[in-house]
Amino acid sequence: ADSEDTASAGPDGSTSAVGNNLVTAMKPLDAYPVPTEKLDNVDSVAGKTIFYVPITKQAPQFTTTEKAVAAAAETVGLRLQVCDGKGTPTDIGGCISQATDAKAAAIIADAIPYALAANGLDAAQKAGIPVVISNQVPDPSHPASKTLTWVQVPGSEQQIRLFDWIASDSKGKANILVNQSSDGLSPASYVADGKAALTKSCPDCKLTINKVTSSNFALIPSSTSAVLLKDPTISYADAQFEQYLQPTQGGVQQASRTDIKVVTGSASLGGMKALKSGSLAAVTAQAAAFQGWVNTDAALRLILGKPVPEYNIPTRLFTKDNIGDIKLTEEAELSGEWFGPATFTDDFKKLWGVA
Amino acid sequence: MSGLHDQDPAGRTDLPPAPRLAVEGVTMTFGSATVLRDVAMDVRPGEIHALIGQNGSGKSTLAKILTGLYCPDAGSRVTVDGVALQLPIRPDESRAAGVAVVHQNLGLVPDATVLENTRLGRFKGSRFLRRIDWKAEAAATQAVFERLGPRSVPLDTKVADLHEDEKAVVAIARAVQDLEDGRGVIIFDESTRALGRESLERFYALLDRIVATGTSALLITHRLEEVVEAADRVTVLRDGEIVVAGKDVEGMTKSDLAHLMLGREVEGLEHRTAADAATDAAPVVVDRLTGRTVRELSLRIRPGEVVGLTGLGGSGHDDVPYLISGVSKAKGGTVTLPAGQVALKGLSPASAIKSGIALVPEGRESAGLVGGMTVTENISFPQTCTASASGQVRPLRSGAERQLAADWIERLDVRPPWPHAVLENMSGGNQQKVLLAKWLATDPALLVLHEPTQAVDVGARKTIVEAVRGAAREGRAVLVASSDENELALLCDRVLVFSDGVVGRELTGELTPHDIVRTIYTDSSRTKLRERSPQGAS
Amino acid sequence: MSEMPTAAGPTTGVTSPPAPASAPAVPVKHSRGGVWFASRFAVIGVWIALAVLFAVLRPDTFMTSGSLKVIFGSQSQAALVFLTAALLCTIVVGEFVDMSVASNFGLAAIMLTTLHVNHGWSVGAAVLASLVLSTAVGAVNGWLVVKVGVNTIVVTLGMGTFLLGIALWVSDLMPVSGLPTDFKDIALQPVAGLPISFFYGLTLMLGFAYVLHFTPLGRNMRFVGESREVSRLAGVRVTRVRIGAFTTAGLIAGVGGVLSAAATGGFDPNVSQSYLLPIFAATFLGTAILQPGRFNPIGTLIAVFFLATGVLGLQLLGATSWVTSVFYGGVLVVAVTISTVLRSRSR
Amino acid sequence: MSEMPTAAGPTTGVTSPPAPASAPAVPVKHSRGGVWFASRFAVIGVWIALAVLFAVLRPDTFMTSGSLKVIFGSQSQAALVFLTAALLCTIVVGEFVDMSVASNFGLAAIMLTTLHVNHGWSVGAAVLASLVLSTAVGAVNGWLVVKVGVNTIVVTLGMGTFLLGIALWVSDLMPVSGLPTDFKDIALQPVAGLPISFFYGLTLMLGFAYVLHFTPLGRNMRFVGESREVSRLAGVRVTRVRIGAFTTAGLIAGVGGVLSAAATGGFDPNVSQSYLLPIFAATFLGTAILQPGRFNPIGTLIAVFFLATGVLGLQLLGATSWVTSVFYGGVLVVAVTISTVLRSRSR
Ligand SMILES: Nc1ncnc2c1ncn2[C@@H]1O[C@H](COP(=O)(O)OP(=O)(O)OP(=O)(O)O)[C@@H](O)[C@H]1O
Ligand SMILES: Nc1ncnc2c1ncn2[C@@H]1O[C@H](COP(=O)(O)OP(=O)(O)OP(=O)(O)O)[C@@H](O)[C@H]1O
Ligand SMILES: [Mg+2]
Ligand SMILES: [Mg+2]
Repeated sequence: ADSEDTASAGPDGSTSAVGNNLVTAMKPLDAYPVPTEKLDNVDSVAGKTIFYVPITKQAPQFTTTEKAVAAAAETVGLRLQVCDGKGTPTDIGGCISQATDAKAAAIIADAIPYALAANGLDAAQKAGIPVVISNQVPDPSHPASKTLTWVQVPGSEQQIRLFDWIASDSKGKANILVNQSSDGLSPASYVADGKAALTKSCPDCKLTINKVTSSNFALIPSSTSAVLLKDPTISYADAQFEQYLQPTQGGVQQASRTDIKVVTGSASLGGMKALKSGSLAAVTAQAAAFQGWVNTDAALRLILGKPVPEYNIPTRLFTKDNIGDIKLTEEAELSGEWFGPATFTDDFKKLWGVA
Repeated sequence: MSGLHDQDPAGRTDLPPAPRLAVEGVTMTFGSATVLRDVAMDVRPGEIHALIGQNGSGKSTLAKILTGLYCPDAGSRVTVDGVALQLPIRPDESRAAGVAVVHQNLGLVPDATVLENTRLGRFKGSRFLRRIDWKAEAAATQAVFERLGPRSVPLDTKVADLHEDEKAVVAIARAVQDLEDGRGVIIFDESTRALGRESLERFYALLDRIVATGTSALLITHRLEEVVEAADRVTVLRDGEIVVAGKDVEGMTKSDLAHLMLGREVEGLEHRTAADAATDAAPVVVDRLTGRTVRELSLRIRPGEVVGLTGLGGSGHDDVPYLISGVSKAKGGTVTLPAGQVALKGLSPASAIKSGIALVPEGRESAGLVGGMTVTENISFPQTCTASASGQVRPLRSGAERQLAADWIERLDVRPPWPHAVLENMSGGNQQKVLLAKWLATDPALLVLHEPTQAVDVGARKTIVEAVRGAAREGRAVLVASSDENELALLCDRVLVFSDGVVGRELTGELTPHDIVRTIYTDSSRTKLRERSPQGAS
Repeated sequence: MSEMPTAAGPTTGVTSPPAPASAPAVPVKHSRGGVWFASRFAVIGVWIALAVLFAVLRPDTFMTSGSLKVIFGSQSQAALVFLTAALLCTIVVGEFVDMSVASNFGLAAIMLTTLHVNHGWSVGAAVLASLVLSTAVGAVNGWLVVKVGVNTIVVTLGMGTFLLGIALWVSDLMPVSGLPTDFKDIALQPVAGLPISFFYGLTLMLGFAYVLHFTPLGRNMRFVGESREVSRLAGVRVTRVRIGAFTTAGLIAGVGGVLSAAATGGFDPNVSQSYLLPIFAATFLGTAILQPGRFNPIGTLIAVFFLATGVLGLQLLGATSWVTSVFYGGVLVVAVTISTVLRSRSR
Repeated sequence: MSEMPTAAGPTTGVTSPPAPASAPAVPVKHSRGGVWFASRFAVIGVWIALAVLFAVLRPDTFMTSGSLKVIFGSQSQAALVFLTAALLCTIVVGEFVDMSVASNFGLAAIMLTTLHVNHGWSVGAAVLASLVLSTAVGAVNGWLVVKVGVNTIVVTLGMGTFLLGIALWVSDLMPVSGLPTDFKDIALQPVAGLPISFFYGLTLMLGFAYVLHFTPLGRNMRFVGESREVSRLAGVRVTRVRIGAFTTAGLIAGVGGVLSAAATGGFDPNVSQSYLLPIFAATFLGTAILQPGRFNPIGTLIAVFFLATGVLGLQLLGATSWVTSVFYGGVLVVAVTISTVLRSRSR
């Protein structure tokens, strides 16, 4: 991609509002937003077991979170039990009931739509086991309660950041293709929020949505290029999640549209490297490691019957301008230093009085 | 042979009015080809009725119609014991009506037990649990075998482990178990093709016992001597049309039958011209060939000589072809050919072929030819497949191939004479010719054949015999392993008779089927297959 | 040329033993030496060994009633049992593996849920409809394969993909849920500490085994699997048996789908394909158990729980997902290879 | 009992034709009637009709060089061509479908990328290593199936799952990328407006067809596929041919993997499995083209592009993913069914 002239549009004041957003979006945090309410007699949970159930272990993001949860759990003497949802309702249901049977202290369900394991999750809560659902938009029919909390993730924010960048990068006249995941409801709502913001920040920008699903990877390239054929003016392609990145690129490539800039959200190390190598124009990432600690914190608060605060998982926009500032190693990814000072682990420990 | 004489002719004195089986106006069309044209025949109670005809004349088709495997064209009528079966005949209906078939290759599952094979399709489940009562099944089976005579077959052995004629017994037992004595008709479609003389005699002893009760038999076979010796009446099919229906066999000779089948004289079949080969050429020498049963077999075959190997089943004569051609592993021994000496231990088929040994195996479907390929591809295969590593990817010379195939089609009078015909659409007899052509085309120094004329009609048999003898005349050494004494008598200059693994006797000079059989069963002699009863012939 | 994947290698040489799929149901003659024994029970031995190993490594977690529940009571095992049973239906009559069972399973689950949730059918009606549907699918498969003579893979693979599409359509690509919670009891009602669906599966497989080994129907099925021609000549209604097998396969898949929809309260149309590999793995691993070289229900059942044990143990040991794949693949190849070698020895 | 999936169903109805794997390679006696013609070229006709239809419905988008590029030049088609070729290798020698090709393909792609990106190997060395690896995998498959006599599905399915695990392990579950951009030219270098990988695929399939029909090797392969015993007696080294087929399949899959890694600059280990169904679909659809009832390279090649055309067209019409699944499944069943019926007529 030849984007010398269209570097981050912060400096030239044309789209200043957006520009400022971008500048902040690309900056690392001064400090991670660790909750402030202290948490007492955490040591009472020592020896208990919490379950971490990612929808599938075959996505790197969850591996990072898992490691973080493991580290967090260890600090308070919780035993961690990981169960792979394998993406199928029966396996997820199995994991949940496994946790229920094992009288788990809490269940952290990552990226699992409540609908996918409704019975299991209901049963778990009825058994008094608190459930933390992260990486999902709260399901109105299952509001937060004493036994259920939703850890909001900045899915919408990431989408908005990406669109902001595209808006400024295209000087306000982008035509964007979004390969929107149709696995669950949350992805759609993220894109919807992004779109709402885009229409404000960039009235002339155009948005095309192409629904893709992980069950049909093989079809993503051709559906992508089909859209590109239909609308040759498309200049940006956004693979909503990193797992759709390569099929999306394949689609762009086979439509032989070298001019299109590809971006992706929820990027992990792989996406970062791709950005560095120039095959991506911009990515957003969310602090998966921090999220692990937040999930644990939420779990602890539910276990101890304390109110759960509003968490805020940081996200950061990376382009070729700031990708150089970070270390592209697994350690760096795990420590969370991509997003700001990686001191939140100690903050949490203090918070829990185990430091 | 017991069972031949202990029958009472009185059993068949009263003839029921209705024929056991009556077929009228049966026409069968496959797509465009009409295979049976207005066929009408009848089988009387208690008779053995032979149905003969050339390969592809429609015998099997008729049998398949009677058992409901094929549905004949409209207007066909089939009645059993006076009761008309409505078409299409359903297999179970025809069975209920009393039509039983013993299939070409006996239709047994080798790896299932005798009991399972016999009772297949007739298992009874208990009332509620639908559980098979094995005791009852075994009892029922035992009863059938008792009806069939003294020889007992162990019910829980695998059919694979049975002797050839025991297998036949099982197949027959399955067929007859539904027929109560004195009713029904059993159809044998080339069921006897694989039986050696001894087994054949047992078979007819058994069959005689069955028809003695009044049950009838429709016998499809290519062994005319079976017809002459055992059948009461004969019906001849030619190209799907009846030539003669229900003619008394009494007094007919094989050549009469052959004439009826082919519509022309087949002369010279019986009489053999002695080998007139150049004896100065070096002979093919087999030295101390040893296999599983065969022990230390040594023999020399002059070029132009046809040597026969025979013996009782399991005597080892039918292992020799496969041992010599490296198909099954020999323990030791050598063959000396013009090309040089070949060690048989660890000999691979490839190197055997290279050194001039060609094997025409038994069982063209399994080991001989590939049904899905064309005649050309099959005939030229031994040449095409042994290309050098580099030659493997050089283009085939299709012109030459077609020439070769057309050549042999013409020489062996293969019908239909299309080089591009797909093999499985040809009749067994013609397939057999193609198989022979395939190996003659390799111009071997030693030609080894196993049951070369099994289940082919007299016409095809004549062609094949002449081709083999012609090959010998061209200076090849020929080895024929066979359990068919007629075949041996037609082909061979001398016959080696095996008894458990070694050559017991050697027959030379004018060979007659009679001598051969007598030497095979030194004790027994070649008895007539069956005493024809006066009524059956009337 | 039968399409049935004989569980043992192809029989080449003239002298080589007949395809083992036809090993006699009645005890065979060759002496039951240690090898004979091993070829039947090796995998079960490994299973126990594995369990012991995990118990030693993770006494506090693995040695709990909880993990027993996970291995035997989990919904994914229940689903696998039904799916493998459906697969066996057609395999034993000599058809090639029915690749549509997974999608058929998924379709039934989706149908049930959408009919009830989005179209307001009563649960009973919805259940009935989805069962009828998946049975019909099986019948269509059978009709195409048996009557029309289309290749089995083509029919079932095509049908599978087709049904996946339909499932995605009716559910609008989204996971659906919202079945009444009390309905889940038909699957989750605990009996002797395990959800009832475990006992459904157990009964299904035992019944299947009984039919195969002790009833005329089963005997006929085996023979049809061995040789259609022979069976037909012997008067078995081959066509009926085969179409029946396909139809039953559809029904069983449907029941499985209904049960897991009930258990989870909904279903995700996107995922049914992901069951294919585990089903195959379990079914073929089953050929290394109890009746080596033969597809047999009990062996398959054991295989399902064997694999579940391994996966759970590995998860308790904290293995990542790739280890599970390696385990699945490795076990399948190694176990069947060993049993093949042993069997050829014991002949 | 051959494990080969004969492309048409077992000959069931009594009057039904002989097993179609044995359909005449060369036109036979029966006059080449319209039916005969139809059974060979129907699908091609439908393909053209489909193209025309889309062209009429979407003149502005479908009638563009762009869509031609998508249909013929896309990397996923290139991948499919290589994968189907690998599949055909073993099918033509009478083995059951090799279920490990997809994972083997993925493994090669991942290996290449990780060796270069994470372990700093030179691209050349990495390519070589991954090709050697996937060829070795093929050889192991062959050894297990042919020498040890383990069932083909078990070996290849197990191996496939195993390799998937390995690929996930080496890539740490992550999509890997970062191959030098100029390296992508070996796959994307445009030739006559299409990426060179299209011509690789074309050459591969044409070469395959040539070998199969015009060389002794191909003749041997087909005979071995039809009957191992006949081939053995004719002096063919059957084991060698069969193991060779497996090994070649591995190599071809590896090359395909390397090319698609080169094209995308990396690979995602999770997607390789998603190729399985499309491969099967194309390969079996190929049996309805040119040589009805027979697996044939050209037919398969056409099938790949046929499916691509349909999918693209539907997507241009704005169909969502469920439509494409329905199309895939529907076309497969309908096309093969029709050609089966026509074939049995034409005898
Ligand atoms: N499945 C079939 N499709 C088309 N034609 C067939 C079929 N089976 C047999 N025929 C035709 O029927 C004719 C008679 O076949 P049939 O098997 O009855 O011969 P036959 O009398 O049994 O020969 P043989 O003595 O060798 O057994 C053949 O010429 C063949 O053309
Ligand atoms: N599928 C088929 N299509 C066309 N003709 C066929 C077909 N099958 C058999 N035939 C014809 O049937 C005749 C032979 O019939 P069949 O197959 O019964 O062999 P056969 O006569 O039984 O040989 P044998 O008696 O040696 O076993 C041949 O003329 C052949 O052309
Ligand atoms: Mg016949
Ligand atoms: Mg015949």
